Amino acid sequence: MPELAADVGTLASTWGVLPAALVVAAVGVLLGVLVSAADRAVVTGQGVRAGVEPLRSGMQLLLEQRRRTLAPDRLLWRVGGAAVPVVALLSMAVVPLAGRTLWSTSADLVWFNAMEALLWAAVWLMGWGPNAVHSLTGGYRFLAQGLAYELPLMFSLITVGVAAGSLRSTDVVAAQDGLWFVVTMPVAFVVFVGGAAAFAFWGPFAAPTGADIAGGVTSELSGLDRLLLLAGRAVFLGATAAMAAALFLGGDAGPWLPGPVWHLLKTVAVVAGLVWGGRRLPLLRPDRVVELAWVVLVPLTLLQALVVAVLAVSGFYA
Amino acid sequence: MTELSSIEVTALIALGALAVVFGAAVFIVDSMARATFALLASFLAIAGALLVLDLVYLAVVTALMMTIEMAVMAVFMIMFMMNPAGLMPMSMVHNKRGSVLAGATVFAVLVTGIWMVDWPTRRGLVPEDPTRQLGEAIMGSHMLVMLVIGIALFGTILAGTVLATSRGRYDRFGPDLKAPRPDDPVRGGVGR
Amino acid sequence: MTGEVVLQIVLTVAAGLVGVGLYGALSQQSIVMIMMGLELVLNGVLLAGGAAWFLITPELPDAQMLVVVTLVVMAVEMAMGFAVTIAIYRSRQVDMVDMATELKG
Amino acid sequence: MDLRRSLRRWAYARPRVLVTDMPGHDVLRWQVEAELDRRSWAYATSPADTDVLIVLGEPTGELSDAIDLLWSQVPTPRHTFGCSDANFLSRRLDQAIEALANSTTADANRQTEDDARARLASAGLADDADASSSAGQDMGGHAGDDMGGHAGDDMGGHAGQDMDEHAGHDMGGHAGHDMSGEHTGHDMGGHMGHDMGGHAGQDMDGHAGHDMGGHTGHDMDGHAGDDMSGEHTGHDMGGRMGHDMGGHTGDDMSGEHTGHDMGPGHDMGGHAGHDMSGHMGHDMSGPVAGLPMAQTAQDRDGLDLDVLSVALGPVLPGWPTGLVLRAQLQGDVIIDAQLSWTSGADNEAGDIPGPAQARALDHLARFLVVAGWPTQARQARQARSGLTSSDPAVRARAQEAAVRVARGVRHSRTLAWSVAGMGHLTDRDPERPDDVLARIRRWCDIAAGTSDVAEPGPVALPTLASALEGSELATARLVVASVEPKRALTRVEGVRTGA
Repeated sequence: MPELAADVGTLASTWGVLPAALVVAAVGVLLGVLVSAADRAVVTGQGVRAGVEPLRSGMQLLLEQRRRTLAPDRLLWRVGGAAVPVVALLSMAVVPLAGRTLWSTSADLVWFNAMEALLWAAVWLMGWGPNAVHSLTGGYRFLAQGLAYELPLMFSLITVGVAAGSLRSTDVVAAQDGLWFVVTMPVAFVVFVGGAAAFAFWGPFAAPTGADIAGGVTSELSGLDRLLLLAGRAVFLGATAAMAAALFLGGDAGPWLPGPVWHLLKTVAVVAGLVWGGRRLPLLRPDRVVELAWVVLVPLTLLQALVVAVLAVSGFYA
Repeated sequence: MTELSSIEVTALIALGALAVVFGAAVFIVDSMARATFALLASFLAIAGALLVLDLVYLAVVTALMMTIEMAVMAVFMIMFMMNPAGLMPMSMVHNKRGSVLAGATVFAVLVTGIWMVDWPTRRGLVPEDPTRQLGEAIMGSHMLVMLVIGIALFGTILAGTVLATSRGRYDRFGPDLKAPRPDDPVRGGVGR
Repeated sequence: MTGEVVLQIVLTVAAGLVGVGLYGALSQQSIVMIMMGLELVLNGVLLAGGAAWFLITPELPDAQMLVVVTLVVMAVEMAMGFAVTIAIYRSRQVDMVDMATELKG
Repeated sequence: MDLRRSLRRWAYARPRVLVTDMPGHDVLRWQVEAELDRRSWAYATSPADTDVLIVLGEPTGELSDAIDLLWSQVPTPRHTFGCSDANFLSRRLDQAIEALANSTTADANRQTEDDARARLASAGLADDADASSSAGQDMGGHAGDDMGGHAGDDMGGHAGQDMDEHAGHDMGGHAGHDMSGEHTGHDMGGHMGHDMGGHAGQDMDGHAGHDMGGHTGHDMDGHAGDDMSGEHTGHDMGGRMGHDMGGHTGDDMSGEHTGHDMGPGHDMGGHAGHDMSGHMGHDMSGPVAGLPMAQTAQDRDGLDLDVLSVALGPVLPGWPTGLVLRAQLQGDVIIDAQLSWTSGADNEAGDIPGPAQARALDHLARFLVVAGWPTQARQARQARSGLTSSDPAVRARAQEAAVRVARGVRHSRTLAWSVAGMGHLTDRDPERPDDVLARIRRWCDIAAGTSDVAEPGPVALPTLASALEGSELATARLVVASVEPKRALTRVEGVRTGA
C-alpha cells in the first residue's frame, strides 16, 4: 500500500506494522475491559469489585460449550461472530493514541463510520445465523435502529471534519489547539456518543439484545460465540469513548500531565458519563427512538453542521 | 508513491479475483442471505482494491455504503419470500442460455478491447492527498456534477418514498386533515 | 510488470465482474436478484475507475469523479429498485419480473 | 491440575442463574433472588445464557416437560437443582459453583444425565422419569429452536427420557414403526436434514410432543397420505421461522394441499427441482393444535408478508412461569394471539404471598427487567426482600428504598415516553387511561406503601390476548408484564382473538 501519511508519522511506521497493531489491539481490549467493568459495577451495584468480572466472564465463556441450533446458517453465523471483534479492533486503528494513529488515512472519520456500518452486517448475521425467532428479531431491531442512527452519527462526524478542515483524526486533534470542539458542537458530541452506544446496542439502546426477547441477538449464543460478540461490543464502546475524547475533548491536550495520560483520563470520563447516564435510563423502545432520530436528530445535527460551517468560513477555527 | 510494488500488484489482482468469485457466488449459492453477503464480500474486495490504489476515501465510502445497502437488501429478500432461511436448492432463472451467452460475449468484447487498445502512458504522480483532490474537484471544477448528483439523490428520496408508502397524510389525518393525532398503527416517539 | 500490463489485468478483472453481473441481471427472475446483477456490473466500473485513476491520470480528479458518480448511481438504483418492488408487491403480490409483465391489468 | 481446577473455580464463581418458579412459590423465589443479588450473580436471559438452573417447587404436568427441554438447551458445564424451601440455599449455591468447576467437557454427557436424574429425584419424579412425555410444548420461548446441543449427536440432554434404545438411530429407518409408545416426548429437532420419507403410512398417534420445528429443508414427500390434522396434537411447526413451505410464499397452506393454491401469479415452473407432488393428499387443513401453518397475511402497512407461528413461554425472563403465548409473528408484529397456561401452572396458588407492598415491588421488578432497566429492577428486588425481613431496622431501610424506587419509576419521563399509550385493556377513555403506564404507576403507588390504592385484580387471559393483537413483540411483553394474568382452577383453553 502506498505511504498514506507523509507528514504525520504513524504508529505502524515507527514501531513496525505488527508490533503497532498488537499494541493498538491490546489497548482496544483494555478499553473494552474498562467499559464492561464500569458497566458491571453500575448494573450489579458491586462497585470497584466488579473490576475483575469481565475477565471472569471471559474465562467462563471460554470454558463453555458452544451452542448448536437446528438448521443454522453456520457459515454466516461464524462469519458474523468473527467479524464483530475484528471490526471493533479495526475501528481502533484510526483512534489517536499518544498523538498518533495506527495508520493514518486521509479519511479517518469515514473509516470509523464504515466500521460501524460493518458492525451492522456482522450483528445482523449473528441474529440470522442460529435460525431462531428471538435472535432474528434482535437482528431486525438492530438494523432498524442502525438506519435511524447512521445519518445523525455521520453528520456529527462531518461537523468535526468541517471544523478541522480534514478527515484525518490527528489533524482534528491538532485543530483543537485553542478550543475543544465540544464547546462549539455540543450536539454533535452527544449524538456521536449516543449514536455509538446505539451501534454497540448497549444500555438504553440495547433493544437488539433486550430481555423482552430473551437476549435477542445473544439469545442463542454461548461459549466462544457469546464471548466474541460481547467483547467486540465492549471494545467498540471503548474505541468510541477514546475517539470522542480525541474528536471533541482535545485528545491528549492538557497541562502538567503527559499527553497520553490526559487522553486516558478523558476517555475514562466519557466512559463514566456514558455508563452513569445510560444506566439511569430504561430501554428506549426502538419504535419511539427511530422516529425521534429521523424527525429530531437529523435536522438538529444538520443545524449543528450549518453553525459550524458558518464559523469555519468566518475563520473561527483557523 | 509512483508505482505499485509487486506485493501491491499481487494484492490488487487477488482482491479483484476474489470480487469476481464472490460475484459469481451470488448466483450460485442456495440462500438469499448468502447471496446478499456474497455480494457484500465482492464489494468489500473492491473496496480493498481501491485502498491499494490509494483511493482511501472512495474505498471507505464504498465499504460504508455497500454494507448498509446489503444489510437492507437482506431484510428485503427475507421479507419478499425467495427461500429465506433455507439452504434448499434454489433456481429462479429464465433464459439461462441467452444470459450466459450475453455475459460471455460482453466479457469477450471487453477483454479484446482492453488488450488491443494502446493505453496512454501514465501522466503525473499520485497527489499527496487524493481525498483533497477529490474534494476540491467536487467543490470546484466539477461542481456541476455534484449539483446534478445532489438533485438526483433528492429526487430519488422523494420518488422512492412516494412509491413505497401506501398511506398519505389523508390516511393519517383524516379527509379534512384535521385529526389532532395521526392514525398510525404505532405511536412514534415525537408525541404527534 | 509495467503499468500498462497491470492496468490491462485489472481491467480484465473488472470486465469479468461486468460479465458475471450481466449474466445475473439477464437471467434472474427476482427483481432483487436483478438489482444484485446490476450492482455487480457497477462494481466492475468502480474497479476500472479506480485503476484508471491510479495508472493513467492520477493528477486529474476525473476518474475519481467517475467512481463517485458510479456510487451514486448504485444508491439510486437500489433505492428505486426497493421502492418499485414494494409498490409492485403491494398491488400484485409479485416480486418476479415475469409475473410483473404477464399479469398486466 | 490444581491450578486448572482453581482457575475453573474462579471462573465459575459468579455463574448466571435461571430461576423458574412453580405457582405458589413466590416467597421462595424472593429469598433466592435476594441471595443471588447479595452474591451479585447475574440472571440469565435465555437457556444459552444459563449456568445454573434453579427450579422452585415441584414441576408437574406439561411444565415439567417444558423445564426438561429447557434444561436440555443449557450448554455445559451446567448445574441444576430443585428447591422447595430456603434451607441450605447458600450451601447449595456454593455446591453449584463446585459442580460447575468440577465438570469437564468429557463427562458432560454423563453429567447431564446425572444432573437431570438428580433434579428429577429432588422433585420426586425419579420413578416416572422414563414415562414423562413432552406434550407438545414449545419450550422456553425458543420457537423453532433446535433443542440445545442436540443437533444430530448429543442425545444426553434428553433429561428424563429413556433414550438408550434410540441413541444414534437413524430415524429414517423407522419406517413403518409404530412410534407411539416409545417415542413419546421425543424431540425430533435434531434430525436436521433427515429424509422423512420413511415415515409414510406410519401411525403417528403417539407423537404428541414432537417438535417438528426443525425439519427445515426436509423432503416431506413421503408424508403423502398422512393425516396430519388430528393426531398431531402438539406439533409445533414454528421452526420454519422465516421459512415458507418450500419457498412458496404465496402458498395457502391452510387449505387442502391437493393442487396447492399457489397464490396469485406464482410460477411453479420456476421452482425447479421442487417436487411438490408429494404433498398431494396432505390434509394440513385447519390449525395444527391451534397453530396455523406459515402463510402470508396482510401486515398493517398493507403488504402481504410471511407470518411465522411462534410460542412464547412458558419460561422467559420477567414472564409469569407457565404462561404460553401462541401467536403469529409478522416481522415482530403479533397477530392472532392466544394465551393459555400450561398444565401444572394453571392452578391458583393456595395462599397469597407476602404483604401487598412486597408483591407490588416484585411485580415492578419483573416489569423493569422486561423494560430493560436492570438497575431499578435490582433496587426493587432489594426493597422487596427487606420488607419481608423480621428486623425492624432493615424493614425501615427497605421502606425508604421502596419509596425511592416507586418515585423513580413513577416520575421517569423516559419510561413514560417509552411505554405510554399501549396495551389498553378497556376502551380508550382519555379521562382514565388504562395503558401500561397507568398500570405501572398504580403498582408504584402500592409499592411505595404510602397510599392505599387497591391492588388491581388479575386480568382474564382473553382480555389480555385481545390487547396484544397487532402489537409488537416488545410491546406485548411489556403489556403482559404490566398485569397479573388470571390463573384458573381448570385449564384455560386457548382463546382465539382476531380474525
